[in-house]
Amino acid sequence: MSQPFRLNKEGLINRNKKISFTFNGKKLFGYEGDTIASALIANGIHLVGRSFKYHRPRGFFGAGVEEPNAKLQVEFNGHSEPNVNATEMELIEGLSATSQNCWPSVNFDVGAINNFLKMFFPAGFYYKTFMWPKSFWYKIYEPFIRKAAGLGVASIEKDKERYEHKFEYCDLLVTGSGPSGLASAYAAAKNGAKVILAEDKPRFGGTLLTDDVSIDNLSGKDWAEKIITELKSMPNVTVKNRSQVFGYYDHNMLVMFERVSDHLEKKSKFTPRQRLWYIRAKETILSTGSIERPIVFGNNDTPGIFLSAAAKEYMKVYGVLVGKKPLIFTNNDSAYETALEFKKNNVEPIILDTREEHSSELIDEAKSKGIDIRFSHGVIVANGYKKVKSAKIGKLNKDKNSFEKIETVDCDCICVSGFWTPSVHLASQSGNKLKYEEKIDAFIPDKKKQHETSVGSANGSFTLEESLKNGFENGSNLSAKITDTKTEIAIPNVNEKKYGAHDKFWCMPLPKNENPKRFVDFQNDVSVSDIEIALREGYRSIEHVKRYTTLGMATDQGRTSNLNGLQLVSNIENKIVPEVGHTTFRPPFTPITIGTIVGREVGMEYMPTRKTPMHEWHEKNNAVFVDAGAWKRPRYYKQGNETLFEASKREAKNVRENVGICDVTTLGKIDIKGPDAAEFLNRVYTNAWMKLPVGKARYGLMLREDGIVMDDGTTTRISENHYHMTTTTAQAANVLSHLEYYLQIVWPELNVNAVSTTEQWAGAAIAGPKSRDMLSKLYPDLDVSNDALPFMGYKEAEFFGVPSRIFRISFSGELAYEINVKSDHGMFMWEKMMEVGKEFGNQPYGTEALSTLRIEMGHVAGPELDGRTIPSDVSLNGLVSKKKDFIGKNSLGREAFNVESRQKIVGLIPIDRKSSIPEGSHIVQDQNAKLPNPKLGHVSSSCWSVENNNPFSLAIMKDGKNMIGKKFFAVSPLKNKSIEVEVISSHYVDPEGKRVRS
Amino acid sequence: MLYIKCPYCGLRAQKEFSYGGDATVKRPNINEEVSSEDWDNFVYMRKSPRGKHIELWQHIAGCRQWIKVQRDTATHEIFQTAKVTEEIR
Amino acid sequence: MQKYSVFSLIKNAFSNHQNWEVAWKDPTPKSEYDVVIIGGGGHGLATAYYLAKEHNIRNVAIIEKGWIGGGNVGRNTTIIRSNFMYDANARFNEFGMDLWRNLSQELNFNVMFSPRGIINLAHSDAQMNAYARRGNSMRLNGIDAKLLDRDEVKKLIPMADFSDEVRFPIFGGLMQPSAGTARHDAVAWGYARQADDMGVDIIQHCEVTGFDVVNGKIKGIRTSRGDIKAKKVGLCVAGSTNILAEKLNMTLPIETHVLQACVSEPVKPLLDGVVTFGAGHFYISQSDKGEMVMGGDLDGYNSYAQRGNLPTIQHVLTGGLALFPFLSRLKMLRTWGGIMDMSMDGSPIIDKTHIEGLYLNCGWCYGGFKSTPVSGWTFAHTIAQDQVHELNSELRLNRFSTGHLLDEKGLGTKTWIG
Amino acid sequence: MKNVSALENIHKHGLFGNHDSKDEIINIKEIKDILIYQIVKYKKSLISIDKLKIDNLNLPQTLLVSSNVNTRILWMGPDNWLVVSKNREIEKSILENLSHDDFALTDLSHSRTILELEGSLVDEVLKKGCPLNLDGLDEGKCSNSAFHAITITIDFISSNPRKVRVFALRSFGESLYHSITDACLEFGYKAE
Repeated sequence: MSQPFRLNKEGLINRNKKISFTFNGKKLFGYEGDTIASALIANGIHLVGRSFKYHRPRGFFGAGVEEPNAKLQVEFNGHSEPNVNATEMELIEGLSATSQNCWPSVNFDVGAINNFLKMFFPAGFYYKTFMWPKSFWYKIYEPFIRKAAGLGVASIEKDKERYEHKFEYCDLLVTGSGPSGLASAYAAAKNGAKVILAEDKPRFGGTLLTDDVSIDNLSGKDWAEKIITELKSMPNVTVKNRSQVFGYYDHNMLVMFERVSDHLEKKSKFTPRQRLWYIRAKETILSTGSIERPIVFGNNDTPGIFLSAAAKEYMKVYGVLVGKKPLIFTNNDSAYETALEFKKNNVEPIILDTREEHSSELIDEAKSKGIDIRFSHGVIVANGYKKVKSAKIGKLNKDKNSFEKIETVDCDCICVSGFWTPSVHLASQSGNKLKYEEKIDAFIPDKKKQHETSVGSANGSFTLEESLKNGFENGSNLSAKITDTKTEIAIPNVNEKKYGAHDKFWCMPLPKNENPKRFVDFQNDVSVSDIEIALREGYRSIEHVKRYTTLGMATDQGRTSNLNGLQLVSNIENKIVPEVGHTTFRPPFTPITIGTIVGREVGMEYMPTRKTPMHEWHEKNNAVFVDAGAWKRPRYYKQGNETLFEASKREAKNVRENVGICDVTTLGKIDIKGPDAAEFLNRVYTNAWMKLPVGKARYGLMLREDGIVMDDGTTTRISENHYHMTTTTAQAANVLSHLEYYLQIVWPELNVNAVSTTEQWAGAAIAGPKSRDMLSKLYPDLDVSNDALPFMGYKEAEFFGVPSRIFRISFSGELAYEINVKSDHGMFMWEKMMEVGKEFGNQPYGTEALSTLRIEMGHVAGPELDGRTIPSDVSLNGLVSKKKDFIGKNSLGREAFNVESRQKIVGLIPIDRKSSIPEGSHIVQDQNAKLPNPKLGHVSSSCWSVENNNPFSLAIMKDGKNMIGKKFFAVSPLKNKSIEVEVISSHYVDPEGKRVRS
Repeated sequence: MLYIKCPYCGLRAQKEFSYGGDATVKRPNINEEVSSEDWDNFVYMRKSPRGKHIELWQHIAGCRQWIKVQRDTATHEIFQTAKVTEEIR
Repeated sequence: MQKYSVFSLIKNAFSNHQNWEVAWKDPTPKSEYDVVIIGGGGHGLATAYYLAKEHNIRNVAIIEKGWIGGGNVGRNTTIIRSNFMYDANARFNEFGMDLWRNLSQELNFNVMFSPRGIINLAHSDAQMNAYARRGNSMRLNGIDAKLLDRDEVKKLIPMADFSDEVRFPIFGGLMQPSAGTARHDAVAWGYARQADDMGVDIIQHCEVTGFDVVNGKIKGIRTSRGDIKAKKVGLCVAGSTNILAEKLNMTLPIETHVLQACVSEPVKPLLDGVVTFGAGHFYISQSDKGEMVMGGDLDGYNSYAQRGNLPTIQHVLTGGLALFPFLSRLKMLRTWGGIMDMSMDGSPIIDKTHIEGLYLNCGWCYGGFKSTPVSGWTFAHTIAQDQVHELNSELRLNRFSTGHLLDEKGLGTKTWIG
Repeated sequence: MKNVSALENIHKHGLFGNHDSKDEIINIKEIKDILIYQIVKYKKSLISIDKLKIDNLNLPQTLLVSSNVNTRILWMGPDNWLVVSKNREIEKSILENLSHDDFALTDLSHSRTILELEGSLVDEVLKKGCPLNLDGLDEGKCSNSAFHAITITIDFISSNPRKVRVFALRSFGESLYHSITDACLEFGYKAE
């Protein structure tokens, strides 16, 4: 199989290694070092896709990130990926590429009917139609539009690749390894700076790889290689290819995307696919180069039309001809280099130059080589549907608005150059305002905003000499400021061709009665006439033009279209370009895989998992876990075929009848120490703390400053100036931060230290009527009688040889204790409890049983303390001191917090004593009332009361306490349930709290 | 990602901090009479200027100290950081 | 005014689209208006439209610092819903849903309102219960809501992660089937075009530099294009509220924050409605163009920069992959940020102020777009009648001192926590 | 067995990841049975810390570590240190030298998981999840930071060979272990 467009010798590809791949099912081959694009062009394939709106045939236009058309669905490494840029993706063995957005095939695409109806689909047409009849929008129009949406197809398979991150710091980050970038990096490296040099492409050197220049008597390519080799050998330099700096964020944070292994045929199992680098640089050199912009003409989207520099790159880098009968259409000298390159490869180009006849070094050389140059000429319209076959060209009049002569010439490709646009994206992202440079008809960076310094063509310097000088100087000066070392480097001698002035010409006029589409934005099918319509309709701001026409909003983000769009608007609006302004440059510079942005925090690693020291025991004993923030807590311990309901009922019942143990390690614990600890607690909690004796615990309630309950828990006075505070699992971290806030900022006069000891202690609650019996077995030498260890009492004692703390506190409302041992002893404690507790019928219980126990006791928890309730709402106003001040006190006096009808906590039981009331139900007077049906409250927590063997719920209800004894309906329209309920006290079991004191 | 100079630990990635809001809001003194209006202003009212803003951050994955940061809310430029006990001009 | 229809489109096609009229004019400001609306965003434009249409007040100007629709109406993730728990918010937004349903026809501008539903996913029973509370409240308010179990969710979004390798499995979700999306820019343009047609002056590139307040009464405004007298002035500037409030010596219960969003490259349709992840801050829908439109957390510190930082995007997309692992291979195309006026209870403010003739519309937090029509409708009423409508009677400024808060999330005043 | 460390059942010995024919891999081990005390000087205390010694070590300045064979004292924040010691008598040494009126002393011995990493690529591993600037964080320094979403303390024990200890709250132990070893896989690691 021969490659008809492959040159014999040229290029940097490895001709010794053939790589086979398929395109639209056809087996082809290329060489190592090819991109998909270069390999296809070598095989003479140009038609690769269809445009978004009109489904026009599209080929390649560029040779890198600027490519607007050649986006393919590519399958490699066992995965299919949409919208892969064929000009960037390197060829690997077995890759299979297919065309997107076409059906049944790219050659015959039914969607192309749009192209013939395009007169009815101007910019914004969808805003004007599809409105009648109304229902058609939902049923017909929109589904149809949606079906046409999108380019490629996203696979819904889980991605098995690894994506990693890296945080890096450096003195100087250089973005782009063209001449100015290499020079900057080299000079900075010689000054001893820590340098990172990033190159987006696989090969270093940028334009040095394609331009016919020499530096210090070396070819550009050889010089680049020499410098890179030296940089690589320096320990203070990191050199990265296939790495694009795509975002310039605050405080000189730049983000780089490294393609680590997509180009590798075989890679190690744990090598990441792509890597995201967060690079904090002291200084940044933006040597991002420039992108050639096209000249707009009729049917300028036909396959076979290229940017002229891309055509040159295909020859010089890939050894590929984009055509054998090229037309070169230019307004400047740089395209002459492309023409000369064709000539060198024995292909005869015709140059159409919009400028009047004149002379320059390159023009003279082209002339001397006998190249056909036609001045004041340009392409009016390209002919050919799926591939350019010929072009109608015209000789422009003096004003360049009409033609003196029109003819048709045969060609198989058109290489177009409308001069160069500096890549100012990163500078703009940095906050740089940019300024319009008349000389080059483009924006360049203005005064630096952060630490960005643009050099070379990214800064509008288009000669090699200037770029190198620029690079060496800036690299040296910026790094010298950091390293305090300045190594003199002689700026090398340069041999390059001198360019003449370019022509400020960007769009071909149309002859009378001809109206081919002249595209400004290829991928989104935005033509000159679309922009004209937008302006005609009053969408005059450049952002309005962009949004109305979708100019520059495609996946190539308008790299080849933005400036021409601006020119058009400025022409029509009669404004100069800087007055029109530019649209915002936002990261990323090119689309970045979401996997790379996320990195390794995927699947089970989405969030860290916190486990208690007894976790393994729970796992081994059939615990079903529930997520409590990052913690895993046993929800219930499954026996046999038990359901959640059955198991939790069994566990709760056992607590009420015998004794159970529960892992309460996750509750927050904070050690509060210092001479002012009591005063501090007194301010933090709503209740009084000054008189709590040593060895006693107290329940406390904390508010936010807005008066809403923040958290609750018990705090124990361990010694004179030492308190042990507990918090809920959910609020532990917030409470610590909250305490630190007040200690450090609001009351720095208080001599208190607060530190989390949550992880120091493993905690187990022992609850149930037999818990004291069990406790006495656990502590045979300790007096655990009600007198010696009363409710809210505290003791320290050895637990089978390890130190432990015993708190007589209860969440379940039963006689209960909480034992803390140091975490490494947690498993030992738990196993000992299981062993010793056997004779008392001890069983472990999970959070579900715990909920049941607390609900039927009327203890509030998360569902009641939902960030909207104040103490009186949940019957905790008894804990609110009237005498002293505390956090949030002043908010409690507000009108709405004190109205009689405010919602308060109550208990609910179903009249039939059978129907469970779904949580989230609302209480209504009349279940059949017309909507909106006034709500009197909601059901916050429900359980099956194991004490009374019927359902019981807590509800927060308007005027709650006065409703006790009345009947209402608890309705859950979502579950189609309406249950008649009676309002009772929220303390359903043991309302006097005798058990905890027993 | 912002780069915040902790007055105790030096320049650190934003990832180590958590935000605490306007540092110029001053809580009324404890045990002191305060009018409802002043209290509500403390709890709810915010200047939220465009430009220089003095705010609190906590170096939560660091020394756990609350610090003051003077930052431009439009450009994110940080002019000064200080301990909470220090004044920012 | 030219009527838009398929016929006008065909007719114009044959004249090469040379005869389309401007959608709105570009007038020079007059010296005096009955009402000046500051802010040419969705809410301001809608307010002007309803002032003209519902209250026949047509001597109205909209003063916009930049270009109309350039603020949050052009920067949001286009979600429209009324799935609120509090009656005040629910009824307000459900009234808005009715306006949305007829908006394309009413404005003769296709705003592409597309009710493909929103699903809020739950990842624990506790979350299911919280959603049940909200959904039941919606139903009792006459708003559609469905509670989905895991299998029902799976049928709707089979590409979500239902495997065992997931940190927070999906338990179910709350769905509002009638919720959806609309084409955000079209909403601004559609209102602008009709308001302009009824006589409203849309004045772009005109910055308000001050206010003329005499004896507690508004007399006019000062702008970069001269002083303008006005009997009434409505403030409708979202993220810039605090900047203008400062010029009025007012302090408001609002902090200004940036919220970022991003889109992926367009792919063939595979996600129908809007989905929110319940174990983190992430929401997603697929646009009619095929892009995945995604958003989540605030950047988390006061900001007036219409751009944000990558860690927030990373955090949001981490939630995205936890929900939809297939997103991993899609590419993020574009990110942007909008400036949010975060109120201290997360609900908006539409009210009169202590200055006679000055009206306030702000505090929309992340949710302004969905309320565009009803916000304009009620604000127009409040301005025209000099009193709040029943629909915004609980969205008043004094609720912060009375304690009648509308804190849907229960997060209190730390707006940056999201 | 009364003591069960956080990684007792997680830490598996052996070679993992892309270690094939590489000289430079990372050695990982769990440090257990070590005493950890937090020492915080109260705000109002007037005592000078310059002359105080614990196990013959000074209380170090910002981001520094004082160390001897048994004990390492890490600066954690202003007037806040972490004493990490194999010396069973360390509490006694602390109590002899620091008064309760001036200092809050808290036993945190069981509250941390500690991983020790050794090898020339250790920094490369840390950089995968930790936003710290490691330049200049050489032997004798320490810092708090985060690794992915886990708050950590890093004790830079030695520069040559590079050896660090990473501390995290005990309950995060498994996740930290997973994250760190996962970050090592690209290079290969040996769990001792």
